[in-house]
Amino acid sequence: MNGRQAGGEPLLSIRDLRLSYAADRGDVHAVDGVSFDLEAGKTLAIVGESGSGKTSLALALLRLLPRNTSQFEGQITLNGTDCMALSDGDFRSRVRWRQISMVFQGATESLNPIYKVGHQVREVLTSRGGQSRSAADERTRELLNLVRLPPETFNRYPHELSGGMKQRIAVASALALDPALVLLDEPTSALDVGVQAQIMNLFKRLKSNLGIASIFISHDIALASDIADYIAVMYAGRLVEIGPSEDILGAPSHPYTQKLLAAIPRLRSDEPLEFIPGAPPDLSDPPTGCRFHPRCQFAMDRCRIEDPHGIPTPSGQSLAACWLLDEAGSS
Amino acid sequence: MRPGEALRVVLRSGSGRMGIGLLAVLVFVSLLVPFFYPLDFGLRFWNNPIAWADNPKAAPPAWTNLVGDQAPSHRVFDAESPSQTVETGPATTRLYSFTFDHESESPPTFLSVSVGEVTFYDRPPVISMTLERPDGRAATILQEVVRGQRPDETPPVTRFADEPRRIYLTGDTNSLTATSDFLQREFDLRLTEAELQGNLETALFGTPTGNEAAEFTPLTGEYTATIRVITYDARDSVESVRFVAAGGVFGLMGTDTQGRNLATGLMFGFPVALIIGISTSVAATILGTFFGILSGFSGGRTDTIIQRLADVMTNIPLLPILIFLIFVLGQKLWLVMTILVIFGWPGLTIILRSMVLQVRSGQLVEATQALGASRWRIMFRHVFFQMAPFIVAQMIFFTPAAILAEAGLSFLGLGDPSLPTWGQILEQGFRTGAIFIGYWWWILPPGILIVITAMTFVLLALAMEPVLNPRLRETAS
Amino acid sequence: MNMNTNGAAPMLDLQDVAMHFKSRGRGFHTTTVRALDGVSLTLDRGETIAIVGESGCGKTTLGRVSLRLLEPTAGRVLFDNVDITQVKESNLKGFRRRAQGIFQDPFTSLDPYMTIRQIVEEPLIIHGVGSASERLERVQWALDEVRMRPAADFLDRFPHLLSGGQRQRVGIARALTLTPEYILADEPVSMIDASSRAEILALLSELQERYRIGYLYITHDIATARHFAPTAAVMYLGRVVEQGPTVDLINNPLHPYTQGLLNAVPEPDPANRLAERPVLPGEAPSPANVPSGCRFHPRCPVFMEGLCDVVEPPLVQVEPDRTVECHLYGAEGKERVGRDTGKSVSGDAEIV
Amino acid sequence: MALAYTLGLRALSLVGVVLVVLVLVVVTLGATGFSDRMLTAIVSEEMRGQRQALAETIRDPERLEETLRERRVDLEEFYGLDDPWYTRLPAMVGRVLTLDLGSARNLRSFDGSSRVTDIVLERVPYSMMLVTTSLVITAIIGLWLGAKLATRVGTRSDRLASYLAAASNALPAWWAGILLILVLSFQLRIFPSGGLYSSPPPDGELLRFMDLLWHAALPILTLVLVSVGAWTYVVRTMLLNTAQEFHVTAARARGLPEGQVMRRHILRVAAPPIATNIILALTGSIGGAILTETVFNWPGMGRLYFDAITTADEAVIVALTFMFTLMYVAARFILEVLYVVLDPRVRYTAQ
Repeated sequence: MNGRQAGGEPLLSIRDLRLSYAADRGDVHAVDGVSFDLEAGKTLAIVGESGSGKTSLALALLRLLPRNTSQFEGQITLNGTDCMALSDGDFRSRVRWRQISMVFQGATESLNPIYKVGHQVREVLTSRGGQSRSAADERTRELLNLVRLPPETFNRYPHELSGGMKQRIAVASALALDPALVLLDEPTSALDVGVQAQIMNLFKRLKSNLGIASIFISHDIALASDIADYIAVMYAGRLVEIGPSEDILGAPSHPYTQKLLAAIPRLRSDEPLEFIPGAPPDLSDPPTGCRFHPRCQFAMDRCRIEDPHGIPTPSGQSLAACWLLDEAGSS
Repeated sequence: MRPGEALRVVLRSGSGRMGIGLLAVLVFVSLLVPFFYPLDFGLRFWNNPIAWADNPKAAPPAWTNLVGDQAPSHRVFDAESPSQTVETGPATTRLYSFTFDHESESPPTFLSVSVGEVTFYDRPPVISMTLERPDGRAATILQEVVRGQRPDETPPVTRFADEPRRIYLTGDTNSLTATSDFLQREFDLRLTEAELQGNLETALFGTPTGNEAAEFTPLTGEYTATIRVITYDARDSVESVRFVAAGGVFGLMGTDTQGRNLATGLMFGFPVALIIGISTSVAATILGTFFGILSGFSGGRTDTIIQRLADVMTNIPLLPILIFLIFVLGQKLWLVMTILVIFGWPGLTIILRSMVLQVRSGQLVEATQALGASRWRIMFRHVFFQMAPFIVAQMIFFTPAAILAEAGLSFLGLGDPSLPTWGQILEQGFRTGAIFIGYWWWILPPGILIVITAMTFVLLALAMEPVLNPRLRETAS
Repeated sequence: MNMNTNGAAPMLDLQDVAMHFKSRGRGFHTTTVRALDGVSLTLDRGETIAIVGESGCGKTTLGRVSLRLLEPTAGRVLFDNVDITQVKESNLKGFRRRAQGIFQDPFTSLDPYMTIRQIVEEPLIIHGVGSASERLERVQWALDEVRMRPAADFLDRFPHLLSGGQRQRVGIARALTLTPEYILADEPVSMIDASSRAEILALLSELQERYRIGYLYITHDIATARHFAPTAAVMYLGRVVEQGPTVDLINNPLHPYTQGLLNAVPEPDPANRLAERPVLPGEAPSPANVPSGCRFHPRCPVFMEGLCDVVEPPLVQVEPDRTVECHLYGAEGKERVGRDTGKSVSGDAEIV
Repeated sequence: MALAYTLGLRALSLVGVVLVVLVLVVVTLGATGFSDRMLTAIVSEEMRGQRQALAETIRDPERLEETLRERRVDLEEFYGLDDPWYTRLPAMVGRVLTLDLGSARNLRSFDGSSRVTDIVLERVPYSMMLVTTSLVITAIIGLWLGAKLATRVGTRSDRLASYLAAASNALPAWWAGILLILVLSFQLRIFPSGGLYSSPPPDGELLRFMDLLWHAALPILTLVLVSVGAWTYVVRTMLLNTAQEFHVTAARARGLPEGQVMRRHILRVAAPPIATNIILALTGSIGGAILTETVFNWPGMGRLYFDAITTADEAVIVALTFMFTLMYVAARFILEVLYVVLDPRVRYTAQ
């Protein structure tokens, strides 16, 4: 493992990250002023509904920006390196996959259909790791073993593997260069619940054995609880609440988080399900003030005008962007 | 995407605007043609040499006079009634005078006189022609008696009723003799008919440089050609008279070696090309769409049969088969179009089938089926509309292919003689060796028109691309 | 024939339905995909049964068969005592009016070239119901029922302008226009954001109460089944392996597969991250390659050699409203378990 | 196994194509009475030979005529001329297959033979030379240019190239050839306007070869001009589609150098669909070759077609139609093999 910090300075620090895309209707602000820190070896889950900007955030961390990106600014510090100061070439050779790697949502789509999967993992090692082909072969087999795939998988084509196996290959590839941080973008959403549990177990094992930090992106807060030390809830391009899992799941402060949790059908509880009326806002023309206010049952006048930012929650462990906390704190 | 939206996307691109502009021009010209052309234009005019006899042969367009040497303009004089009538005893002389300025250094390329239907009772009329030159000299180069009454005929006798009597002075021996006499009388220049042969106009429209050789200085100025018809009965009649001093240039687009006005032929080519292209592609697209949707939707044996058939059809090289079939079955445009349709549908069918399979596995079909909709309704109300933009694009894309195929076939000499096309005009030029002689006006315009027409549709197809692939639209913006 | 509590025949009665697809494989081999392999099920008016299973278990095929979008290779599908598998499509109009479907993908199940009005009106047109103005009224009524209010605002819009939840409600309105008695709800909320799922399910329940609609609710998510369907059937590789009241099924799963499935479902609990989940090994084989005996035996943690891989498990009626298809509860299996462990296995034994 | 099966299926389908074309040709010939004419021509020709041979042995003119008449009836029976055309179908298919179509009416081979087989077969290499050379050149330019453009979608050069592609697509080969002759041959006098060699041809192997290349330059340039636009466009579009696939983003995410992403993850993946499109474009290039040879008086099969049409030589036309189909089907099969080799998904799973 490279770059493990003995505490104090976080592995990853993001400040006021902004990412917009140009579209016909005007700029879409997919990520709008996101800030957080992540310690080494820990997992942060970013939870949000579709279109909340969570995948954009992950792609921004790898600097995989679409062609129509119109704004990309803020601070990203990884292991003390100011990533935003790096040129594209430097970022590619020094940070991408070497320090931050990623497992994508669709395992099928993320593999090249015409090469054997072993060769695709090996390619990373030879091309990026500078290893000889035989050393890379050896290492690839180790990686396959690590993700619990039989050695003969090396010579299989993607279309010959099941979804779960392909996702394991994607994990092997992500681990190839010993990164400090792995981004897991909905890595199980295309899989059945049984296989999903297997892959989640694999992540847990890798996390405890290798001590890799990860950012787990999901629309499913229950699934996120399977691995997350910290949870960040994202809504309309912003983080509305971030804190330790215990806090977020046990004592959510933001009305959106509360509603989201109440909307999850529980397996062992008959609590009636709640829902949030209305739909998320259009990110090219978001509402003023708090972005959640049009759907919030507690919305006050202030929410429509002023933009809330990380306000400590009662536990003191979390931050939530909600004026209710401010009222409670000041009163 | 709905049609209006699609049109906006097409119009947003330069190629789309250009394509639609060109298409508008093509359609406009094509719509004009039926007003000016008879339906049997091909057989009655275009491929009938008589219709073009009085045009200069292989003459470049008139506008070439704007640059380079001045070639004489083409002059045609028609008269139905004489400009003057002189009575001398029982005889009546009808004078038809045509005056024109000849400013060119070159003489007219040929001279001809035509006389329309002549009716006489007593003696046959006499036709003569005199050319009065700017220097005051006059040459009578034609003197001819209309053939007289045969024993089996009773007056009134009619001559030249079917077609006018045309005297091609340039190649007429009597005219050569008359000109030879004229030169001897006026300039004391002795030239035999053989020496004059091919120089008739040079002599008539020039002044000899000496009195030995057939060399002449051009004589510019006002010429008058007077045609006299002498009749001997008051009831005799002459329908019309024509005099032609053929030019060295002709019309907007020049002429070919048969004297055909290329502008006329090219103009006629517009609707023909559009009809070939559009009707072929529409028919092939309808067939292809029908079979494609049917095949993809039905599955089973229907699908297998259609796919095998389509597979074999697409594997047959089109042009050789087209050549063979047209050669054997006859040079008919409808046949060419039919064959193009027969070989044109399978490509679309194969692509559509795979698209239908995709749509069929989607939930729209399932949902509609559950509503109780019939197979036909699902296929042609839902599935078809999903693919409509693609089908339209394919139709546009197929249009130039049909036009080019017909042109290629015509170029090989298998065009339909009853309908002149651009390809045929080009082929005749090529066969005559126009490229080697330098008759560029015969070769270039039909080719340019074919390319522009084909290009119009290719541009439109190109502009359709963002409609079909929305991802391209995003990156382009 | 199954009888329900009133003694009358159930509305929908699937009897030993099988669906085998022949597919041309490599060369001259043909393979048989056994998507459904003998499934029986009944559903009454006003009742909801959830079919729970992973992809490839045959639940979607079952749904299609129940709407006769597929003709089963064997078995009978009785709708009000009429075997709809024996009726020609052209004579099916009556059934098609009374049975409707709501589908998973609200993005592809609506025709993008039609307005909301045209979409919701289509079933009326197909079945020749009412005049144009009556149909419009009906469309407005249906949109109002699914809480797309005011309906006039939506009539002339195209589906791509709506959110996922709204589109699904259009789908429900389309199914509702003919006031059907039976609706197949095939994963109606799986592609909808978590915050709106409950809304759609609540809407469906409300409509059920009002119009006594019977739902066959097909889902991979057993947790939503608990909140929407009182009864559930768990499917594995083309068979129903366990059936019963959903809450009982969850609290006391009998079949090893049901247990494995439930173990895999995460609940939002920060303690989850501290331990690995007990999971079933491997993945379900393809229905083209169904294992012998009990089809679950290669993955089963309590696999009994010589029995499970040889003999098809019996259908055991554990409780009046619970059935399970597993050797553990059959006479032979019980005897064997008893022999091996010296204990007898009761119906609600905990199996690890 | 699956590979052999897939290819076997394709081969079978292509054999089917040849058969369908053969039957189509023969039925058309029979139904329109062309085959009668052709066979009668063959009979008459044999009779001429026999008359000369018999005239030496049989002196009596009447007996000679009598014998000849008998022979003629025998021959007509042999060729099936006394039966309706459809009974001769199989025999006729066989004749076309073996190019045993008798003699050409006016056309002759280079060394004077009038046998259709001789005339047609000696032209094959010249046609092949044009088609293959231009195909290779077009492929190289198309791939290079298409790849270049795919990386700069929406730029001015991309748009310009799109227009050029459109122009090239709308350009008939023969007219392009005519333009080239007008400009490069007649105006600038850089290249000859047609033919195979200068007359007289230069001495020496090398010089002769150079002379051939010099003559081939314009026809090849024509064929390249008319197809390179479509190629470039297809390559560009296919690459673009592939570049939008997610695994390419995934490859970039792994930090692979851009060149490697282009080569291994875009070009290589797009190769099968590009091959498919090229297969579809083949029929066009055959047509183009026929017309180009005609324009440049290049003594290949295409020019022969033109001459055969001009002299209404049906036997030669039938032979050529068959030969072109055969050539096309063979080329197509080669590409199918290439496709299967390029795409492991086809290689290892049955369709």
